[in-house]
Amino acid sequence: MLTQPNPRHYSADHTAFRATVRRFVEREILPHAAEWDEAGGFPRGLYEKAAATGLLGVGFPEEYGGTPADHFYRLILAEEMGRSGSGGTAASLMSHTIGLPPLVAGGSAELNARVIPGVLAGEKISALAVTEPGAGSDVAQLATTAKRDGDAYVVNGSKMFITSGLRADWYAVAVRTGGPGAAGVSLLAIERDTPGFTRSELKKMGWWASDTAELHFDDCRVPATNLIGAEGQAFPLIMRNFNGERLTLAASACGAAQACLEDAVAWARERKTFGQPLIAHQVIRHKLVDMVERIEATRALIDDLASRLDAGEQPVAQTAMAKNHAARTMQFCADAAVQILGGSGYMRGVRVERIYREVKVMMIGGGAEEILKDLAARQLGF
Amino acid sequence: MLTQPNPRHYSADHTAFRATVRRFVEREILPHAAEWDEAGGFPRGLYEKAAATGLLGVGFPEEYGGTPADHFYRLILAEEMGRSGSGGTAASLMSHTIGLPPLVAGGSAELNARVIPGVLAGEKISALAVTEPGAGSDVAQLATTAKRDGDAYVVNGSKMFITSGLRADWYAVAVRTGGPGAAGVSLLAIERDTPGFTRSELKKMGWWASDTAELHFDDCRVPATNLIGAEGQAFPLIMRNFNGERLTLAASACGAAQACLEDAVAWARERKTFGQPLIAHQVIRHKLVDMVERIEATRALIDDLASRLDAGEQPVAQTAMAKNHAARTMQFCADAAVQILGGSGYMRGVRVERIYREVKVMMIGGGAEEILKDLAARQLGF
Amino acid sequence: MLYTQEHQELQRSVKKFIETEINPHVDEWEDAEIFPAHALFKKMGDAGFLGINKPQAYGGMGLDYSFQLAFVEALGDVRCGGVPMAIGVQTDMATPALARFGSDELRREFLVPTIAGDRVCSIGVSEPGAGSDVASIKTFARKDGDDYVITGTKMWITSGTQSDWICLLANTSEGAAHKNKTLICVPMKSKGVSVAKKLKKLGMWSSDTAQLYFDEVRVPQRYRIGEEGMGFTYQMQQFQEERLFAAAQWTALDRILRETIAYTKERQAFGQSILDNQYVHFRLAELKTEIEALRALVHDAATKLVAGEDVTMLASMAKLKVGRLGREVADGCLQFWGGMGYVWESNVSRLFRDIRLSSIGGGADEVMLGIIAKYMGTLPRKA
Amino acid sequence: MLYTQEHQELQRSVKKFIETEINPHVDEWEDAEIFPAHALFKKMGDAGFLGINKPQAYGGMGLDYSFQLAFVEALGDVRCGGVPMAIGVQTDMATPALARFGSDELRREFLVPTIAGDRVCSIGVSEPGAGSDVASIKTFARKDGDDYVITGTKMWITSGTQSDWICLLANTSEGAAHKNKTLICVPMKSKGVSVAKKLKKLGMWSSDTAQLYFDEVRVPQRYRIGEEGMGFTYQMQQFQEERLFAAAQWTALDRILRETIAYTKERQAFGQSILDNQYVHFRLAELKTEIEALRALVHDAATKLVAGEDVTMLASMAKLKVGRLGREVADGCLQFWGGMGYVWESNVSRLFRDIRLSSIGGGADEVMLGIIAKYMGTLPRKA
Repeated sequence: MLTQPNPRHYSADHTAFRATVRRFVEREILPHAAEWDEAGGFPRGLYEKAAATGLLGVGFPEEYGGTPADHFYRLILAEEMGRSGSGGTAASLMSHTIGLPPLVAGGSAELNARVIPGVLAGEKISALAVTEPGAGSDVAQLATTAKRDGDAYVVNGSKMFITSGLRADWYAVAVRTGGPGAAGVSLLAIERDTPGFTRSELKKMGWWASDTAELHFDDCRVPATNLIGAEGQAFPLIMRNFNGERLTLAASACGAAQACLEDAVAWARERKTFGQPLIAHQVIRHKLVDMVERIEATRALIDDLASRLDAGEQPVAQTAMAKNHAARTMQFCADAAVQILGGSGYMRGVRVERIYREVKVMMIGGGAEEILKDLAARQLGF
Repeated sequence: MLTQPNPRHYSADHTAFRATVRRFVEREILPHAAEWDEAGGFPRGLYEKAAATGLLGVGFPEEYGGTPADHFYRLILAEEMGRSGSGGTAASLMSHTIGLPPLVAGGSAELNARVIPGVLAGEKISALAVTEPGAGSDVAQLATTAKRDGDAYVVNGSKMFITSGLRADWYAVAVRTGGPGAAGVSLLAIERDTPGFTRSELKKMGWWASDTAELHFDDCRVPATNLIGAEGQAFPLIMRNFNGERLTLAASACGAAQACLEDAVAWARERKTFGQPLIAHQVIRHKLVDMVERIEATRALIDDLASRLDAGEQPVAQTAMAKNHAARTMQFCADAAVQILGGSGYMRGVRVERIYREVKVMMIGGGAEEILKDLAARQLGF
Repeated sequence: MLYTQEHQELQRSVKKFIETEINPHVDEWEDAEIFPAHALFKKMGDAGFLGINKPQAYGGMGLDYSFQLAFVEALGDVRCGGVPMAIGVQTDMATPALARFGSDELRREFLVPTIAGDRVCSIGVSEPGAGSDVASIKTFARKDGDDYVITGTKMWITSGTQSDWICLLANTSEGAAHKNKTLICVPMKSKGVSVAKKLKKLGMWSSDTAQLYFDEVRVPQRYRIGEEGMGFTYQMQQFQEERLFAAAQWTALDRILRETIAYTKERQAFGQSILDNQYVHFRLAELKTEIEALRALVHDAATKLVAGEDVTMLASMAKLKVGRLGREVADGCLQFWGGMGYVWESNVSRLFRDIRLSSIGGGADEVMLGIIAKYMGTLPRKA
Repeated sequence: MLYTQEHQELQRSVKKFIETEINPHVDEWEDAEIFPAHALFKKMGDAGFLGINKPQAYGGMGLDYSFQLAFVEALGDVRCGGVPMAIGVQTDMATPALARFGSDELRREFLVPTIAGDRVCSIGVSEPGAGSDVASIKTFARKDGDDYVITGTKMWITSGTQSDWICLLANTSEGAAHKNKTLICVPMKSKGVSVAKKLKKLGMWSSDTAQLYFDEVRVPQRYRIGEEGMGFTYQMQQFQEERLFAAAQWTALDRILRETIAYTKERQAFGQSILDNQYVHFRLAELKTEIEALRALVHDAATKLVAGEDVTMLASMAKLKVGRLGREVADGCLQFWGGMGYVWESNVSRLFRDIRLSSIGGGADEVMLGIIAKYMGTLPRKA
């Protein structure tokens, strides 16, 4: 239905990988997506299955069990996961894609060897913990403190909206080790069973299958060797991590938009009103074309971005705009699909209903739309 | 300010060609654009200058004086012409890009040798004449007749909204040689001084510098050797031509959008209100980012399309959607730019004022938005 | 429409009722995916809220529609969409035709207890195969002696698991789709009525929605509202109130807007309140502008309804606009709450889920557009 | 607001005037980029159209604002935006403050001939460096004996090349920007007044727009409207009528919508009328819905203005909405006319060019948003 991937970007290997991911999603996720959403979680065994299929290691170094890959593999993975229309499952299953990069970039060999291989094998779960109840996107203001005490840091504070926050084994936690502002921020790898570290569940509008939590640190002692990178040097790590996350979010939003299109087309073909199938109505056909047009433009923008990243460019503004663009496309397509499905689109258990509730997390998480516009404006010199 | 062209698509030769076109626009068009628009035309000598710079032959066969080129050269040409913000000048100057392709595809060697070289040399002007007063986009309904009489066709009827319609030397005219419907349509090359062929000027909202005309054929005798392709076979030629035109229109709309962005940024930096430059206002900065985001997505979509065309694909639906997408982007940017420039943006002589009046021709010409959605829906199997 | 002191007093008492009797329980009802309609409606009936513009002879207040609108607008204070929707079914969707065209006997039997809050009612129009396409419903009521015997399925029935009776639209003859339908009051305890399933929805959780199954359900013909064959006409007329009810929920949008202003004023980021960001207060001003336009449109329609005009086109326009604007306001406001807006319990997240129904239920946007086009004289004949 | 028979009669006579005295000449005036304001306004004055809600003592009809609104709405029949705009300057932009606060003597000298149509007036607020930012104007009127001596530049002055006097806002002292301004009636023939240039515009061609230059222009202080230092306040009040005038041009949108329906009904393509395409009649229904919402908003504001309320916020909202909706309607309709809509002489192409000014002139959208935010209490203090 949609155009095929552009051969200038996508090789046969990419295509084969896409088929692998799609098969995984269709066999292991889609049949359970509604049930897991209502249940508020998915079986932990899914991590090992994903690892066995080769999905968790994509883009990570071989020495830790990963498979180095260009950006298009990451795009494909995120897009196909997004097509599942179970953003909650995808977000928790892939939370290591935001939890591990700071370690890869800044962690000591010893620390990384302890943390990364288990995660990529699907045995351990990794999470990233930056956002705080009082600070939102404003990293420079974060208030969780880590005070050096002998060979450990003593951590106090809270983290908010943490994906995989309930079940993760390793948390990359942004803490304040120094003075105010960005220069006082460090990252610590914290294990789940650290005394004084507790978690409480958050109920969300969507992503029900994802275990999102508020984290509480009460005099937690963390070995100083768990410091990721040098003290006070975490801000650039976190910012770079955000850029990677935004690319992933953009691709998965694009995938979710495609899922909406597929379901809307299928329904419009089947459903009859006023004596003819919905798809025979001109405004429905035009709406479907509007969906395709937006998806195609978003896909082209993301492909462009990935090829630039592969070429070594650092297009921060473009990344921010691509995430905004993709989230808007997802929003448009989710709204259109629910409208085309009508009452059925409002019923739980239906993929587009789930996606509709997942739109706003895409427009808020990883940097809210307005924050990203501010960022892009600065980057573009406005 | 904007990201550089993606190196995966654009070679050093492309870049050099872009610089050539841009220089031509900046020296030969921009300084006169407002004046030509008010005067309702540009000097005929501009065709020869453009030919001498190598702009007219891009994408045409060498045997007729052209320079074969991939689709990116055509994109660059259209985009940079669009950046002039003088759509009228660009449309007439480049009217051979819709007037000649049917000849290249279907004309006899003898006919082509008579027509094409002079046009590519800038000595003669070529126009396409399909649309009629009563038929609009509905080619299958066209009513201009060409009745065979000995070694000539006798042509009667009218054509509407013909770019370069007043000054062209050669017109590729769609006529009905057979029965009703698409199968009765043929194309004839008609010379301007054919007895019975008259032209009347049309005044338009924009594109003032372009000579747009209504054509009248009153018992015009046209040699049968001027038939382009076989009798009754013109419909596919015309449709293919439309696809080429749409790509060009998309690129030039994208160029016009960039011109709006540039002028809006420059004005926002310079203009002070309420004690600070406009660009310091958050909503202005966000609006500029919105413009960039749309331009980037459109540009990526067009690049994607061109690379597919170079690979031999025939993405008709994507072409239609790209044209719609680009026209919307131009509309958004023209509106935003006039808004940012305020009263000054409403004044004639200002580039964004001109572009604002040129938006609708981009959304109507080459297939109106809704017609293209109908087309895309059919192509996508909806 | 300029509200008088009487209108304002009515709104004050409704709002006070909401604060004490509804809002403290909303979270609990939302979790339960149902609210206790009988208990709540009895209290509302006692307060006189369920028959404001219904005839005094049947327990109503006998006021004009402007007072009913004032009441409906006050419901915007309820911290969810489900409870107001069920109230609206009781007052503006299932009972206007009965009040207008029902026989005296029928009104005593069904309208009086409904206004008193002793009975909960539903409206039965939509079917699985005919959501917005009312003319094509399949439920049939055949005559047998003095009875109707009804068979069919009804879909998306608000309060369907707990209502006492349903105002049912059924075909009572073959023939032209606009002239073969009849509205009938059907007690839900009648033999053969069953709840096929309770539907789980994106939003409107506090309201129970059901699919109902009617299998040879026998009711006396005197339960018919007005004349046989006039059901389609009555229902079209009744839709005016239904659509104005939906549109009057602009007050819920306005409430969320106010809550958003309060939140963004308090919340700090990057050294200033979120509200101080120009895009935030500008965007909120844009949304407020559209809310005011919707309010003015609703009041204009209500003024004309009171003056006796047919306001089908204006009511359909207002219904269309509340659905689209509702999504925009919910989305725009939630965005400014960030993660706090995305958590399940937040009011703005609830509005986001609840309001999505407005463009689907009670005639989808596309149906409204068809009606508006028809009134504009632009609808093709065959479409 | 429900119009009475009197309102409708007024509208009928205005529309008849337009058909005989204005529309036949519009194309010619558009080409000339000016219309004969003196000749036309004299006829309008004779008909009583220039002082509908002005005091009878000065030649007006002394009716309430609802009649003025009815008049302004009837102007939507004029086949261009430029002439109504100039009329609006005469009736709703340059004279409300004079009528309200001017001395008896001043009103006899300036208001009477303006209502009679013997004099054409302009409103002088904007400046090259202060478009929407009224507080920061630089034109200064210093006192010299019994005179003011005025120096400065005014920009975007409607009828500026042919008006007889201008209602000028000038600083008359240093100090707080909201308390140092004064409105002064300045005869355009005064020594030192010159037309710096006639501006060529995207649209509104039939209306001449000028940049004016005031070089030591001497006028008696008795030409001051009301109290010195109150000019900013008077002008803000006067803006209410200006904005409602702009918003009342929804009737021009409605006219184009009707013309588009007629055209698309007649025009055939692909075997059916263009109107029969679902996207066409649906889109027109959407646009009509928004036009009705705007109409209701304008009438709501007018009702409240007549009732004595401050309608600055509602009028600003209506002004914001007419600019944005106007662009949408012009764009959407032109699209359905295709090439025929793009030709210069078409009414829809003229609306497309003319209406773009609505979001810029009389306070840009962003200024309206600032005002609305201020009334909502959401504007940051320092902004």
